Amino acid sequence: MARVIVDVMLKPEILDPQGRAVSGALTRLGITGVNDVRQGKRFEITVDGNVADVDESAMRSIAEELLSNPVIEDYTLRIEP
Amino acid sequence: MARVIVDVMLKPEILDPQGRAVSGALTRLGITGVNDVRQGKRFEITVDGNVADVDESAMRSIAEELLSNPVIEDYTLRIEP
Amino acid sequence: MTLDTVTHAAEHPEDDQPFAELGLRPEEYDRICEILGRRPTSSELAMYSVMWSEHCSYKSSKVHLRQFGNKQPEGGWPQLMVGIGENAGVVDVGDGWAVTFKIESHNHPSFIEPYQGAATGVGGIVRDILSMGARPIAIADPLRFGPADAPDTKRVLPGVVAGIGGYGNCLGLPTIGGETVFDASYAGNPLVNALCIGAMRHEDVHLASARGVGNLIVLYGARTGGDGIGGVSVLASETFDAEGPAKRPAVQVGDPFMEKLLIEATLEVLHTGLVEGIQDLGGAGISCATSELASNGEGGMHVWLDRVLLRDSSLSPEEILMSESQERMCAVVTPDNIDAFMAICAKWDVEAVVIGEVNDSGRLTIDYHGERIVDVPPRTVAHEGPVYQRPMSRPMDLDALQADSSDVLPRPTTGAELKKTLLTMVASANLASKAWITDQYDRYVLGNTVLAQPEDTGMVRIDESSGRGVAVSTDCNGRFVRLDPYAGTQLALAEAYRNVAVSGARPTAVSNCLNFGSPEDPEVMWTFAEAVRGLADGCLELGIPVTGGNVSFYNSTADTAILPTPVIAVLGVIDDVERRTPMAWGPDGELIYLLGDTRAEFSGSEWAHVMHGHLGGQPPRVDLAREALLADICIAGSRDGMLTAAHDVADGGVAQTLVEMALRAGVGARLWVPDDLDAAMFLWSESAGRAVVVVARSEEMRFTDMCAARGMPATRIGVVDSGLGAELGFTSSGDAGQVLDLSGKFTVSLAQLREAYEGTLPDLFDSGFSR
Amino acid sequence: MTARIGVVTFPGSLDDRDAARAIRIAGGEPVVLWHADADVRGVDAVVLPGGFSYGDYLRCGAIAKFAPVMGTVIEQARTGLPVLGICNGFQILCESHLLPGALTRNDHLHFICRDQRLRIDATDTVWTAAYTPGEEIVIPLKNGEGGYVADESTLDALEAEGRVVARYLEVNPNGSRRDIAGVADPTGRIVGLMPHPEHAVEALTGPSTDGLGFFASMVTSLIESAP
Ligand SMILES: Nc1ncnc2c1ncn2[C@@H]1O[C@H](COP(=O)(O)OP(=O)(O)O)[C@@H](O)[C@H]1O
Ligand SMILES: [Mg+2]
Repeated sequence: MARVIVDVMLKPEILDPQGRAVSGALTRLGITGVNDVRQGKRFEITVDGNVADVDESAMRSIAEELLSNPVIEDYTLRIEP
Repeated sequence: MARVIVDVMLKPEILDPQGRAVSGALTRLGITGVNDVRQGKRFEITVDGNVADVDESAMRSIAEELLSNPVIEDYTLRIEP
Repeated sequence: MTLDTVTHAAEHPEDDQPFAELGLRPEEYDRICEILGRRPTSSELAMYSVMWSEHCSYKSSKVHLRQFGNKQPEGGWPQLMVGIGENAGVVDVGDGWAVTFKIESHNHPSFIEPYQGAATGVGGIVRDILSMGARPIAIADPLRFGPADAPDTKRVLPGVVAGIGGYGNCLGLPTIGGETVFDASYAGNPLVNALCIGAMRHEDVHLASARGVGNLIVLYGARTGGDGIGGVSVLASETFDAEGPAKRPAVQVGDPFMEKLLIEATLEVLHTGLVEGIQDLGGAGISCATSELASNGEGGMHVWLDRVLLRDSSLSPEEILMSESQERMCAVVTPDNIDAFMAICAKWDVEAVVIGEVNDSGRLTIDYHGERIVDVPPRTVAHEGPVYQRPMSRPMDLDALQADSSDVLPRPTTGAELKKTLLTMVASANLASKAWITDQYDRYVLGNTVLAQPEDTGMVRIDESSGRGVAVSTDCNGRFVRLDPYAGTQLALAEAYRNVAVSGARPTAVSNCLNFGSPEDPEVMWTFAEAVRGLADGCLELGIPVTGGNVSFYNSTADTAILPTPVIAVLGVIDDVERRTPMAWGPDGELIYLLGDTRAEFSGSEWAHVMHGHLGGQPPRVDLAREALLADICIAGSRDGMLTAAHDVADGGVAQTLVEMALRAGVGARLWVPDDLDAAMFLWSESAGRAVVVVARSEEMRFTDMCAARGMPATRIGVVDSGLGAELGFTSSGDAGQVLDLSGKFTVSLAQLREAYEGTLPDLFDSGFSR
Repeated sequence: MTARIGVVTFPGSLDDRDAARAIRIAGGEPVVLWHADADVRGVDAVVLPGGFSYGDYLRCGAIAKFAPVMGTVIEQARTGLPVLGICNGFQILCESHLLPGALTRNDHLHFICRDQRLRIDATDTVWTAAYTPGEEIVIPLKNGEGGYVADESTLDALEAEGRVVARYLEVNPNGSRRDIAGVADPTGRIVGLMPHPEHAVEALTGPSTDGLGFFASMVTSLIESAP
């Protein structure tokens, strides 16, 4: 079994109300030194076979077309054993 | 600047309807070999100072009390430069 | 980085400016130079280009829209408190209450990013209403998509619906109506229109103007980021050196929670009397807000642009001026009140900063870190933009199209054919239940919703003690408009008017969202002009003013324009919501009447579309006097307690009306075809000016006498009949044993109808994974 | 004797006015409580209303539990202050660990607003005493994250102790385990409910007036227990 991890985050220039809400909560809780919080999505896809068997380009196109919207989001993808 | 990354995923025994929907979409797109999909949240917290300055225990308690709900979720935390 | 200051511009007339990339024509650029007596600075160019865009200046539509103001009764409109021109018009609805409502389009953003596009569409219209001093009380969402089974519709529709729900639900506004229409012409260019209604006391009406020398301009709400300024990056890249600015997103992301705080903070500063003038920030952001406030005031205004709180510190001054970041407002506050104003913002966790001051210079001046970057006469930016008489020509294919009537298409005749047609029609995407969509909208929040989808109209109570309320309905059959834009637009007006009236409210005012193709296409422009003429004439005849609206041009893909879609919203007033007439018919034995005349009018109908894929002929005849009479009768019937139910007849004809009434009630009926009609004509013709009403036996004489006296044809077409031994009522098993029986033709069970009616949208959209 | 019932307004609370209206119609006196104020003004009971506190961007109710007012509510609830959490309020009670379990994203992934049939299974709580055991009611439901989850032993214990206050009938609208729509703490003073009784107190604006019982139960209990 291999695991494909796709992290999807809003592009840095896009407003992230979720991250802002967490940021606000941290401030109210008295946590200092926090500069910025961004909240995104994490997908863990378990696939048959081992790392070498994973069709990375297929996975990339899924990450790009299904799991994220390139207009507002960036993704990173990695394959783990 | 250091970055604290917190990944929050539903516990394995909790139904993950979002992961299930992604799974279904993959099948409809003709992608085979996918065993399971789980969807969670990823937080990127940028803090002042460098990695050594980060108060990890404070961050862990935030991850546990604010960023995740231990009744249904697990988290992992790591600190990156 | 070099800052293009006013001095620099005056000294360097030779600098090339990318006006064409910003959408300005050479003669428009020349006019700016003439107004200023020099070339504009890049910041001024940014302001003029966006304020003179079609979207902000209405340069192609203005000459036509004037009719809404010009065609009015002698002495003006009695119910109108604030007319066209303000953020939204205001209508007197009695007892010291005023209501404002408006629709706006967010079509293009919703195609690119359906969720955020639709969400920010709701956010924008809500701020428009708020800026009149009103508390937003309800929203509605007229939507148009490509074919229901098209793959792209599966991407766009769920996202749009989730976005409207996500924003509206979180904001705490009930969604009480809307439309969902599928047509191939909208593939690649869906229409996402959003309507908001707000209510206030007469004395709370506020206008957007900056008066009083020394008064302060406060910008409050979300911070300013690089949202929606793709276009102006051209300027930034000219002014910035080699590395250039970060890439700017064209898509805006909404923050409904911030908007909720903005609403509460704004209403609190308004009600404590802390505000002299107020303005929302929508398209064109600070450029628009400052120039409009200054232009509406009598003096001038000065702005310190570097005081604007930024989300992204790399923004250039041009970009700050243009940013379309959401959830921001501007207020004019006296120096005496500024501390109290700031305290209320702080209470609601809303950031606020003084960015400017009213003065008597007659100019709008803007400084950036001590340097003058804008010095303009504000009216020339906000109100004296270019105005075009675009060429117009009647579509070449219109004669041929109108000659190709649907009335000659083969119609079903046997009982079996009729029944099969009924089930097909009821299950077709445009007629099928929209519950899959509307169940994603909170219709209960605020606790004043009296009617909501699937009723003819949305209705909300505005005064708990008196029961006074307002109703709103939006409509447009774009096929009718395509066949005859003048008549088709009047049919849209008539339908919205009728929907409001059948529920017992008195239609009072009109708003609109005119969705068309390119104004540079003379055929589109002619169609647009005819639609506006039809609407203005229709409103005059019905005695209800247009209070505002929105024009959305350039709705086309490749070279095909969408069906011309002037969405018309009618607002009604009801003195006591307790007397509203719902659509579900009542108990056994009540009598079902069809009001109005039925003719063979199938052109542009849903029947021709679904059963024959045909579009041609002349739309149904328009008779606005008849519509007004129908409204009077429905309102009288409600006031005098004669009607237990009413439902208008429109898309899908009488058949659809009856099915919806039966399914809403869970109770069947025995029906018959009137003597002079063939069954298919009775069931599916879309003649206008009709409604189905339900009358208790004890009221029958009184009701039919009233109709006869007033010249309204009333034909008994059936009786509510729960069937032998079947259980009555609204329980979940209410359908059991219930049938619609069309005497001598066919019998169909409600269970079968419900399956057809309710299954379609879930089958199409349930499986979708939406981001 | 008046029954003074506090309604907390968090930033993003939406149904606070409706909850106050419901309390008034039931004969109680609604008292406005503000999130940033730790003082609960000596109220006899508290309603945590529906809405999207702090936008609910992180997790529903996750941020609200840290509000100053919640410090007091949590402390007093542990010593007997009756609390009813509706929808977002239920989520806040779970996040605050005053009630077991958690509320997760609806299994069909959509926000849903519908008139929901419920069965009242526990009538020995201070918020449900006005109902008869097994009574069926129809009140609005509207949520995006209403799927009630808890581990099997917690669910078993809730059922064994009669702490399942209400269950969904006909349709399970959000994938809640064992059709649970509401639960109570062991004392029956703290109740969380996903559907909205405050939207069913007037025939004109709700699908029924079935929701009134929750507020009437509390008002009656306060008046009866008055010295
Ligand atoms: N997108 C939508 N949002 C809200 N309500 C909708 C939407 N689409 C349809 N509806 C509602 O569904 C019902 C039926 O719509 P429609 O058939 O267009 O009504 P009518 O023909 O009477 O104008 C109406 O109550 C309408 O408000
Ligand atoms: Mg209707």
